[in-house]
Amino acid sequence: MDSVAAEQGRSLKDHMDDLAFYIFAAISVASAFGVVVSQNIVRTALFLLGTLGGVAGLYFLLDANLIAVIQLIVYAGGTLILIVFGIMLTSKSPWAEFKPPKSQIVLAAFVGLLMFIGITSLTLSGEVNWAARATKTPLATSPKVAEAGEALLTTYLVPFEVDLTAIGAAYLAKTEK
Amino acid sequence: MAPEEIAEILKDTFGASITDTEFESAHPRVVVAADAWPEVAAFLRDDDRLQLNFLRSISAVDYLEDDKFAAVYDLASYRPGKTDSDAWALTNAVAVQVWTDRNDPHIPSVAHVWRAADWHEREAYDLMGVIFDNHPDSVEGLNGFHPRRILCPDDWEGHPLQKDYAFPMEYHGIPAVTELNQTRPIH
Amino acid sequence: MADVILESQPDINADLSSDQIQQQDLQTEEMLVNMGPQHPATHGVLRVVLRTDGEMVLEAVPHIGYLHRCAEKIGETVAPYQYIPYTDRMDYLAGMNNNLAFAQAVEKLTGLESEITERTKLIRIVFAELNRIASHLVSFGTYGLDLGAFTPFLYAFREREYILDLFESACGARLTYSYITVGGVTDDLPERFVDITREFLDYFEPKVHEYNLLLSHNHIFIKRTANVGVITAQEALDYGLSGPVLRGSGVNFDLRKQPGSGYEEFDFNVPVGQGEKGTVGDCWDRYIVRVSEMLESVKIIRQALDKLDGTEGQETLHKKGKTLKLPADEIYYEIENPRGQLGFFVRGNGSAIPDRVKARGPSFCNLCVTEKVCEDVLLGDVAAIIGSIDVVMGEVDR
Amino acid sequence: MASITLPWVQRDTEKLSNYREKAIRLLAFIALAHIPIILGAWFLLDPLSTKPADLQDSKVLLVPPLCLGSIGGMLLFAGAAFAIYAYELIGRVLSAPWVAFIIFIGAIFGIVIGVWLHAEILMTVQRDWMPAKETSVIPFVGIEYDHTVQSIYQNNLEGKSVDFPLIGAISIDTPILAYLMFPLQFPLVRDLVAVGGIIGFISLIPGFGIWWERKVAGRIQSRMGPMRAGGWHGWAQSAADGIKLAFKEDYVPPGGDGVLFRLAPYITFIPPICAFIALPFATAWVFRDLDVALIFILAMLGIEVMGVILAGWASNNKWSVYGAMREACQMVSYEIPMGMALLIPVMTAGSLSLTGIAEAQSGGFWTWFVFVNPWCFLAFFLYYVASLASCKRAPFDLPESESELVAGFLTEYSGFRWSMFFFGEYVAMYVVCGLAAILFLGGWMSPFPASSAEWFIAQANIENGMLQTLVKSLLAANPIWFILKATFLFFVQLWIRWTLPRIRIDQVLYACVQVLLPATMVVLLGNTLWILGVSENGLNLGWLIAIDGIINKILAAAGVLTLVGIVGIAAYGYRNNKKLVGWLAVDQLPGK
Amino acid sequence: MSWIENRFEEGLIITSLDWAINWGRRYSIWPMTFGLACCAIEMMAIGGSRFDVDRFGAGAFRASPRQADLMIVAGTVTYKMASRVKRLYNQMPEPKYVMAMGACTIGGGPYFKNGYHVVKGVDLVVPVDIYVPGCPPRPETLLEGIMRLQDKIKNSSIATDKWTGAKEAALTA
Repeated sequence: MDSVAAEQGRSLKDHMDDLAFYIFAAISVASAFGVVVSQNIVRTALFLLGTLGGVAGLYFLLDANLIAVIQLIVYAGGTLILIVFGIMLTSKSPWAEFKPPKSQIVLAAFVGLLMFIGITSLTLSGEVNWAARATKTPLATSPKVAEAGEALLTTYLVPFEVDLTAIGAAYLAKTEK
Repeated sequence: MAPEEIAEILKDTFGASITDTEFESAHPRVVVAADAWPEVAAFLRDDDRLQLNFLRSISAVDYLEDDKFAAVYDLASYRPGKTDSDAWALTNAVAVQVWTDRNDPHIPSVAHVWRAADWHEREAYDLMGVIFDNHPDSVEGLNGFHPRRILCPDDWEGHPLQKDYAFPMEYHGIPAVTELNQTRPIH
Repeated sequence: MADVILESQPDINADLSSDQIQQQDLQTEEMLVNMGPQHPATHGVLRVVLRTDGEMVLEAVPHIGYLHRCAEKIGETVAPYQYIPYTDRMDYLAGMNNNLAFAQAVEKLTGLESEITERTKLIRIVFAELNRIASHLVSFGTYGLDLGAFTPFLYAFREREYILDLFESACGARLTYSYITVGGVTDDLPERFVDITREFLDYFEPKVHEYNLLLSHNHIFIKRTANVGVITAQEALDYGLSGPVLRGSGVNFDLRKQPGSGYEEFDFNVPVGQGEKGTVGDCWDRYIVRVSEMLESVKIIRQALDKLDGTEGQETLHKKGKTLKLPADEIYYEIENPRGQLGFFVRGNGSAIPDRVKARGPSFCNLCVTEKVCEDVLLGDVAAIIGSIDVVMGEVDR
Repeated sequence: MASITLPWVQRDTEKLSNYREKAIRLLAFIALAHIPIILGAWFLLDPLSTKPADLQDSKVLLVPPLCLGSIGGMLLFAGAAFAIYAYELIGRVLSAPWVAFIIFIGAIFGIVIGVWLHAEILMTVQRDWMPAKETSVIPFVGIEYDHTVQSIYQNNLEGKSVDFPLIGAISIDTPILAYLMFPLQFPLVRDLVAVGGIIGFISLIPGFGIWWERKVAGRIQSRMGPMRAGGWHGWAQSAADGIKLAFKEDYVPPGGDGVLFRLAPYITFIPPICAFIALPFATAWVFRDLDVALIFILAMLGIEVMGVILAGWASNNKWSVYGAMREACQMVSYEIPMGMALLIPVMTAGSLSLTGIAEAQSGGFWTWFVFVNPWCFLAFFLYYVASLASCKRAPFDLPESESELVAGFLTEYSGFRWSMFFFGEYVAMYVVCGLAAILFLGGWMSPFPASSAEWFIAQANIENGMLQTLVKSLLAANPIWFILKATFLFFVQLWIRWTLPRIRIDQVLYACVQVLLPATMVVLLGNTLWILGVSENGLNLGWLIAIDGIINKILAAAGVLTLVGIVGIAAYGYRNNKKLVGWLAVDQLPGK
Repeated sequence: MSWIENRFEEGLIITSLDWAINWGRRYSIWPMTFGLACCAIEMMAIGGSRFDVDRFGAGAFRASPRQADLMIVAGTVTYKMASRVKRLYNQMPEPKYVMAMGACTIGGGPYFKNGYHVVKGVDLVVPVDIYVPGCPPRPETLLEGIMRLQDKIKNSSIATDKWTGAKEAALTA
């Protein structure tokens, strides 16, 4: 990244933004790693909360408030609790531990390494001009919720309807207990 | 109906097993032999003249001098009034006494006749030592089954209300302080 | 705190065959749980072991004996007039009624009953009924506490303080009175006692309607108690229940209405459970029987107070009470205690000290029905059922 | 660990008194040590000189701490010495009647006025400060700023004065003010000051809330509640509870997961505080005026559930896992009706940002959304019930359900961790009440219409600028109105808790799924149709608009009636406060 | 010991810290509902409106021992109950106090002579701080007991040698 030219024009705010970005990115990556590695179910749930929170933080940094908040509500508030409920109520007991046999660990590590090498070589090789791609399209103001609402109901009406019907189906299919 | 008439009815249905009656006392009672007691009890409850459907209490008494235990069953019959608004009546209240030997006290249980007898018999066994046979809540003891203890802890030795009962000196490490001047332990 | 008996920790990683795992997963774990002797709703030291499957209670086994204070062994070592304080401590919410039961049993046994003056009988009835109101107030308060409503408990105790003031002016104690002894009443009434009691009754009567408004007809309370813990009349008689628990199941039986109970000349009616809010014999019925009994007791006390005015100057304590010789005979006598029929079996052997004293505690008999009623109920209802049976542990364990 | 009986130990007062002497001497010495620093600083830095050469920016780092800070330090230590010296007097003053209450109300007003002054200064800094010629840069950090101390002093302070309503004009012609106002131009400093205001207010809520709950419970149960803990009406009761809980034994159940056990209170405690970021106290008084504020607060209340589950699981007690599942299930299921009930005011106001919604209710109390149309009226009650359940309060409070077997997921918690859970609960309660106040009761809008402010100013012809803003804020929009409304709804939560019995867990879930959810959906549908019918560019049905006006009047009247009724009953009860029937008290008994 | 005790020598800072901590602990003693018998009714009476114990800050009757710091043993302790009393005492977090309320709890009371199942005094089971006599003690007596406990807490200290010295003195006396 040709950072030399941009050095003078960076105000305190930009410094803070970079710092915040690195923090949130670190949180997400670390807890994602934690989710994979930890053997204790509820710790995985907690790490999942960390990942989702980190990603929501990144959205806030990009001024995409609506998506960030929806991410927080739907993922951190909703699906995470459902996952934990699922874990708690079905497993033999909350103290259940995952102990994957050795062979699976080796295979997973190998595939993981392969993927890691592939991606890093691509980014460092320089063919892709990140600066051009990462030009932050200067939006006049952060996308207003109202515009998102209208877009949802006008241009993207069909996928929105599909969502509603899905939720409706789920509700109707609820078994009569 | 008076206890005497009840005794008459019992005598002519069961004859020998009603060993003796006691009416001059303040607590008129009929004495029934131990082994015939469950049939007499079922009869007392089901006979339509008597209908003794309420077992008020079972008191176990220790006769140390003539080496016997006695279980005194107080029974009564609750009859509903004419219309359901006026009061029920308590009629033909009678007491039944059953004697058992003191060193092998066995009385057949009547818990299947009146559900109330279940806890009273367990208490009589626990405090006095009278063993009620085939009691619904019985436990395998040293010599055969006996009702489970209800008031004292399960590992309590002896039956406290017997006249010749020696108080325990300590229980689970807690001293039974009987003399006044024993000082209190400092923790 | 309820101490949880943790089943042996299931060895999760034992290599079970696949269908075992399948089976083990489906069947939810049954927990053996202790509603510990230290019961939060201060019902005393009752321990109920519950076998629960998730929310449903499959079986509730009450364990008692944590307050067994050897009252019957002490009965064989002290003279009757010395045993009165021990009867106070059996049902410590209705001390007067306990004293009355034991005193009348001994008087009947020794024939002293004929010499009891009219004034003593009336004083005994007034105090017994006042104590019934106080005891029902406590049960009303703790029942509200069981279901999570804190305020009725405080209002009940506020009213009860007046009754305790009246008792204190008469006999000096608030809870364990030993006021009614063998042969009469320890000392006569203070001068303005009668009109202060009348003023209390006028103050108290509208309060009961206030309680009905606050708790009895509260929709959440009804939802928590109607159709919960139903006991049919036949079961009640079979289990030997008595008092408000029996009357709640529709059996209109009250010892005070039977001949020879000393209440013949008072007219009062006996409230019986009609299944107003649910089926006959549910928790709500037992509760409403107790609350309406308070109003009936107020009626009895008013009539007794009017009769009391005419009996000034009669002597209230018989001299022979202390030097009594018990005949070599036995007696079983019951009276209507706020919780049920409290009976005393007293057997004398000619000397001053009785040979055997057995107390038939109404709570002892009422409690044995919990095993049957608490099957397949929800966890929250166990507290409601035990609260509606209104148990005092001093009387259960004696 | 063998714990021993605390033997009866008598404190020897003589040793204590010489400790006190030593403390007073120590503090007095430190206070005196400040004087040379003050003299040196004032002599060397010479802050009062107005020559342009002396007004360098670098002195900003030196003047405030050395010149002013040292004077403040001296006063502080001298005050501490005096406090220890005259501690009986201070004790008696603090426990005198009404003193504590005045201090508390003073604290609230102090925070409000402080933040208001800060907002005024910021307004002036942004609006009418002329920037210096060229932007200069802070040496190391490389951040430019365009107001130098010199430019601040010369452009804004020289020769100017501010006329306060009562005190008259005060001249602000001193360079020290320039030094002090210099940092205010940076947004980071402004945020820090705002955070200080919010944290100050949040720490007041549990302290005041817990004490108030015990007093309200006492009053409802015809007893006094805390009386001794700090003199007048036990005002320091929450402080005493806090101190005791802080120094309790730090117990972590051995079997459970220690890390999660320690982490759970924070996950329950921090989200409600984060919710305050987006909760506006007045138009400009919000930390970040997110346009998705409403959903952000809902999200924060959603994360709290995770803390409950962790607490339950980590306590290594089968019962707390069981209790935690029940509570989590209740809180999650009640979020849906709560969220839907919030949509209705959003629909009527047409915007998701809370400030926008509050602005839409500025025309007097009859324009508040609770009275606007019948569907909003219903939505208010649905929302309130759902919010009770989602904060585990009142009829739905399963954790403290003593009558059930175990105290839910809080069984193993003791001491300070346990009080963290309670802080979180009270802050969440206030957030929920604040939301209800903004969405349905017009937030910081006063019951009088906004126009009444100008009318009053015209009548009383007030010229003084400051006084005019004061009147305008009182009659039109003022954070005090928001705090009053939120506190009233907080009181209603306390009121409900001490009157209603508790609902069983299956009834709780039945109420949510079968009753509250369908009701909210119906109200949602009703409201959309109603708005469609009433609004001009919609169907614009004449008859519906007429009905809407009538219903609005009826509901407003109903609102006024309830308020008057509550105040009337309270006054009636207070005037002839039905005391215990006097002559029955013990001391009037015969024989005395 | 709670995490702050037994760490520092007595001194200027510690005495002022003592004063603050003792003030906090004194005015917020949370009793645990541990009613056994008749004394439990008088304990409930002090929670009532007339003898309101909440005035002293001690009104929050906590059900679980984890959150309580005063155990009022109100009623006769029997042998069967003694193990429960000991277990509940151990479950309470450290700065905990025990108040033996009533004659039965102090020394067996009316059940001293023939009470085979009664523990003759709860101090055979748990260390007791305050003895409140009476059968049952009047609510005013119990409030007096709580005030005496407050005085005891007022004079306690978190410095180290305070206890070790006092304990030897108590043992040898």
